[in-house]
Amino acid sequence: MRISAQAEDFDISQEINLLKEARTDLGAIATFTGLVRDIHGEKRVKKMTLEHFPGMAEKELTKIGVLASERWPLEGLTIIHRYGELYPGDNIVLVITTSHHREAAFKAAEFIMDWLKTDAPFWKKEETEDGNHWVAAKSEDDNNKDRWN
Amino acid sequence: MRISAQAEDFDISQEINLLKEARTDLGAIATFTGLVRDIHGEKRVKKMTLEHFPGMAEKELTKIGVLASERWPLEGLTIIHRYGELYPGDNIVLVITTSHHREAAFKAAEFIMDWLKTDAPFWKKEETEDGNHWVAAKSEDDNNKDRWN
Amino acid sequence: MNLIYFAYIRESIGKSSETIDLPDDVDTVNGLLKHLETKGDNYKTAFAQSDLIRVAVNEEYVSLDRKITGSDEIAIFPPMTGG
Amino acid sequence: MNLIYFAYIRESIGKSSETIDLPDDVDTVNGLLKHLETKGDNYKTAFAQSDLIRVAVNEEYVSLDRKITGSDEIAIFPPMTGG
Repeated sequence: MRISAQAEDFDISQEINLLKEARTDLGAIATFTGLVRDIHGEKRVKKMTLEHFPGMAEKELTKIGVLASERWPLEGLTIIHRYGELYPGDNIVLVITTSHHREAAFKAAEFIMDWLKTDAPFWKKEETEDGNHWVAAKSEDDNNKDRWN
Repeated sequence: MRISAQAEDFDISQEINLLKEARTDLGAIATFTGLVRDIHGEKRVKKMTLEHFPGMAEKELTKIGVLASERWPLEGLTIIHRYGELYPGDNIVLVITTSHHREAAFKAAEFIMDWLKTDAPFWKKEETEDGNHWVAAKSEDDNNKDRWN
Repeated sequence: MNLIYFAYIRESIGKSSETIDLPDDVDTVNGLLKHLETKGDNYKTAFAQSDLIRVAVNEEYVSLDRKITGSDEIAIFPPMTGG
Repeated sequence: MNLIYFAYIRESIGKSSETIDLPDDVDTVNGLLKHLETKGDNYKTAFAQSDLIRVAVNEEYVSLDRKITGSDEIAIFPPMTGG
């Protein structure tokens, strides 16, 4: 399991290669990338600053990865979450799951994304045309997480 | 929509970049890669030859892409399916979906993979330690497709 | 009429395509399959498992009772195993 | 006792961390929050929306009735918006 909270960008092909190495048993690789959008609600977003809780962030990402690995037969797993100043079009988060079969890879990636939204100690502040504001948590996110119970 | 039946390998980062270009409105990119596994059932696989129906293959991949685009608000979509001689660890198929939101990207990619299994005119022949044989279609694949009805 | 075969059906028949004259009394896919079986054991073997026969007319999947004419291109193959 | 603040709670309080002496009569997270509110309006503002307060003790999420001691590290922040 590769877990990283980092300021730097990531490259998906390179991250997939780290999981594959010389393995020939993997049948399925699912990835999900979350990006900064240039619009939120009706407001144009100029910049997004991601604050995080160093130490606890890595611990929580690890916990979420372990939960996913306990539910689905994964062969490999990467979760990278960026922090710092990001701009529309920039990558925020990457999840990669590998498995022998596609169902496990897909479901685990979805599960991890739902849990990241509510459990990873990261906070988004947006700079819009109307000024700066902290992004509010959505009750929708709690619902998405709860559907896995 | 980028559709390709091809012998050549693909690079996921490069394919994502083609969908992103200079866009800053995308919030979600899901990808799925299917690979040749070194084992099928209990038999070691040495090689997999993928036969396809040229012309119809592209048409069917396009149809599946259109079906997915009608069901979910996608911003972009790539389906690449390889044919020819492949070896364990090699890529077979790539699906990329982009959307403003993650749910649409995930669901559409899953949907496309389920439909590919039953509707894309490709046939797999495996060379195993026990000789060559055509891979049988699985009734499980029909079930996976039917769950979208 | 142009016929195309794929996968084990192609291998059983021993060719990937051929052109035949469609007999006047054959006007469905099922009729065509029966007609082909009269041409030799290789066709009989290819079509032995009727639940594993899939057909496309002019690159569109069809059911076996689909009407056909001599100008159609018929592709015969087993269930797909793509993805 | 070490305290850490994040996001708008950090901004309202005006610092990202501080060390305080935990009063003898405070032994829960809730008690700590009430104690901090006596230190100034910046804390009152930070904790005004009580349903938006999340707390971690030694990097573990806890409920507001969690028991604490002076050697714990307490982080206070709003609901997470990662992903």
